[in-house]
Amino acid sequence: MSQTGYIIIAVSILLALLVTFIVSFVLYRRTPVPKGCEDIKASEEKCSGCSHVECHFYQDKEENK
Amino acid sequence: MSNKKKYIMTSITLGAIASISAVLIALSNLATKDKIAQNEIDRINAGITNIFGKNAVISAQKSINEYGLTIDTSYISTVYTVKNNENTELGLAFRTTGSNSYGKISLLAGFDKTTKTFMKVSLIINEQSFASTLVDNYVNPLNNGDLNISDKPVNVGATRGAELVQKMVLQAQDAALEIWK
Amino acid sequence: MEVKKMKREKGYTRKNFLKGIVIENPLFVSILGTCPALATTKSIEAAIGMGLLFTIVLICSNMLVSLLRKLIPEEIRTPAYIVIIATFVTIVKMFTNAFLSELYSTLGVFISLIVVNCIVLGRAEAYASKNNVFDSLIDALGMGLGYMLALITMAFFRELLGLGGFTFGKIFQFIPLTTLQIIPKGYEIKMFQTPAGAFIVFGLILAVLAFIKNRKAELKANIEKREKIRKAQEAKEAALKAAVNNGGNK
Amino acid sequence: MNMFIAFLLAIITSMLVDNVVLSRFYGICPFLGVSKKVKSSLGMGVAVVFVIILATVICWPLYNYVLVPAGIPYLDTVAYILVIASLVQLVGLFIKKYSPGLYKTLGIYLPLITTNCAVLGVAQSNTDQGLGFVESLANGLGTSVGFLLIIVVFSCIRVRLESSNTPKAFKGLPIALITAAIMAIAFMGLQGLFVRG
Repeated sequence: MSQTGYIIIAVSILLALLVTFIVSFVLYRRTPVPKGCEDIKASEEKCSGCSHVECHFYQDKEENK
Repeated sequence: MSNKKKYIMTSITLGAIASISAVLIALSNLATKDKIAQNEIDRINAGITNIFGKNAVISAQKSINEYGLTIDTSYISTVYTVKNNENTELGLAFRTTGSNSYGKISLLAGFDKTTKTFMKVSLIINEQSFASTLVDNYVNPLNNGDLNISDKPVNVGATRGAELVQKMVLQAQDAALEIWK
Repeated sequence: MEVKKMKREKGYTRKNFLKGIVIENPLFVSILGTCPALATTKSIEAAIGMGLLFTIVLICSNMLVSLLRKLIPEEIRTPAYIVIIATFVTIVKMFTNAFLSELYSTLGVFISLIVVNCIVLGRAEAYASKNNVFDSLIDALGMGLGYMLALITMAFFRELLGLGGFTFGKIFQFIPLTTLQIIPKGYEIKMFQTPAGAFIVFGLILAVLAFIKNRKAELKANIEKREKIRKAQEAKEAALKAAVNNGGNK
Repeated sequence: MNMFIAFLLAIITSMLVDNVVLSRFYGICPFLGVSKKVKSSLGMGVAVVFVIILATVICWPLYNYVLVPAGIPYLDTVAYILVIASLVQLVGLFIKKYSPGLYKTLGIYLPLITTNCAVLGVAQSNTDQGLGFVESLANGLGTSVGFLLIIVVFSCIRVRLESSNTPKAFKGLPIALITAAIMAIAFMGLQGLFVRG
């Protein structure tokens, strides 16, 4: 297999990975939350994506306030 | 925008982002590829001159499995044959890499051809958490002869790292002796 | 989009820059990016190196994200940002490996971990996707500098107590090797160079900041209380005076 | 037979001796933010174990059989973050569709795993150190179980911490960090257990 053959395979695998990531990301956002779990809404602003340290930490404080 | 048009727009933007990043990475790779390779060569040459002296030069470079040795050579990756400028062979240098829970070590162990003994070790990568103590208390004394390679390193301040270095150098020593047999 | 319409009051850029350093310091206030903070602060040089690489990635990703903010559809923001950040991290990794190979081997895996660093993704989503390129650049500079200063404070204590002094020139080889030994060689506490020391230094710094915050809150509360008492006294005196006048002219 | 022993040795080493959180500092973000409810931190830990193992199994061949022969090993970080992110979304999709009960305990933590330093850290250091497939699998398994162990232990301690009267300035995160330091010292005692490799 020539070097360019390998490069084409590698690039196509990476693109396939990118597409699966985006499709699964969109699908995950679109599937409705299962019936019984609407209430466990983590405070979206704090727990969205990345700022999760406060998400757990302050979430407990809010509960027992 | 109709649904279909939205999908086309999204895929175009994502395609643009992917291609921008591919171009940026390819460009920076071109800019840095040979510098990285050069760094690697400089490191090896520095190690060789450190062990065999100023006018030592690498004459041959083989991977360890080309020798087909019987002993375990899990740490060793490449073997360098070293000559001086009058083209007489000085000895062999073994590139060994290993890691323990404190981090990775990669070194060059040099062996003299005439006396068939261990000469010096030169660390190339030393990511041990107590890296400087390992060099001060074990590698330097080993190189200037205060410590013998076979006796067990004890209370050296970085004993784990010292044991790993010793294991790698002893394995290289066995390989050297078998090659010169 | 309401940020744009708001008239840019004077000094918005200065405030935008300074918020990253003090008010919203990414490490000590919003407690983000803790993994590299604990791991790469063994020496001040490593902290400066990590801070610089981090700032470069943050600036580039913030600018590209705010450049494309109108094109990237709302639904797939995060994947696009992750790809952009990963690209810049790879580029920075290559250049560090080529030109600062000592820094590359010291930081090791933590250069690649900038991809999952919460500050970069957080700033991209929270700020860069809503503001123009210049503001995003200033915000990135502020955040990056704030993070680097935080790393340097951590590294200052860890290296001073752990190794007894500061060495420069080991990572940035163009500086001549200088060692500033403060605590004599045998008396340093090696524990501060180990992970446990990192936790302790980080915890103590957060405790000091919390103490200062509580103290400030208490002072403000005292001042308000005294205000209230003074007002109440004045009201009483006024009422007394009024009563005396009524008594006088009956 | 000694393959199995080496495998077990590697697992126990990366689980106890060289614990991912306390000595290599991957995964500090969720570790500091772990909530007091042991059940939810257990759920978080299990999800991370599952994702780390899957990530190690996919990332190692991806690096050695796809990126290296193609001569583009520098794309490893981009490839790994794509693998990990899509894994997290696919696992999330699967749980959302088929097991609402699991989603109840695990639901909000799943998107956080993408930004968990441990997952990318393990995958990246496996290939940086050039470990073999079995070794990196053992490393991944040991590291993730170590992470789970530390998360659960720490959430139990957090329960006691809340009820103890810590000084006002230390309440919350600072006292948690000091406790983590003591745990790190305790785990440092295990260094003498045995040495990997």
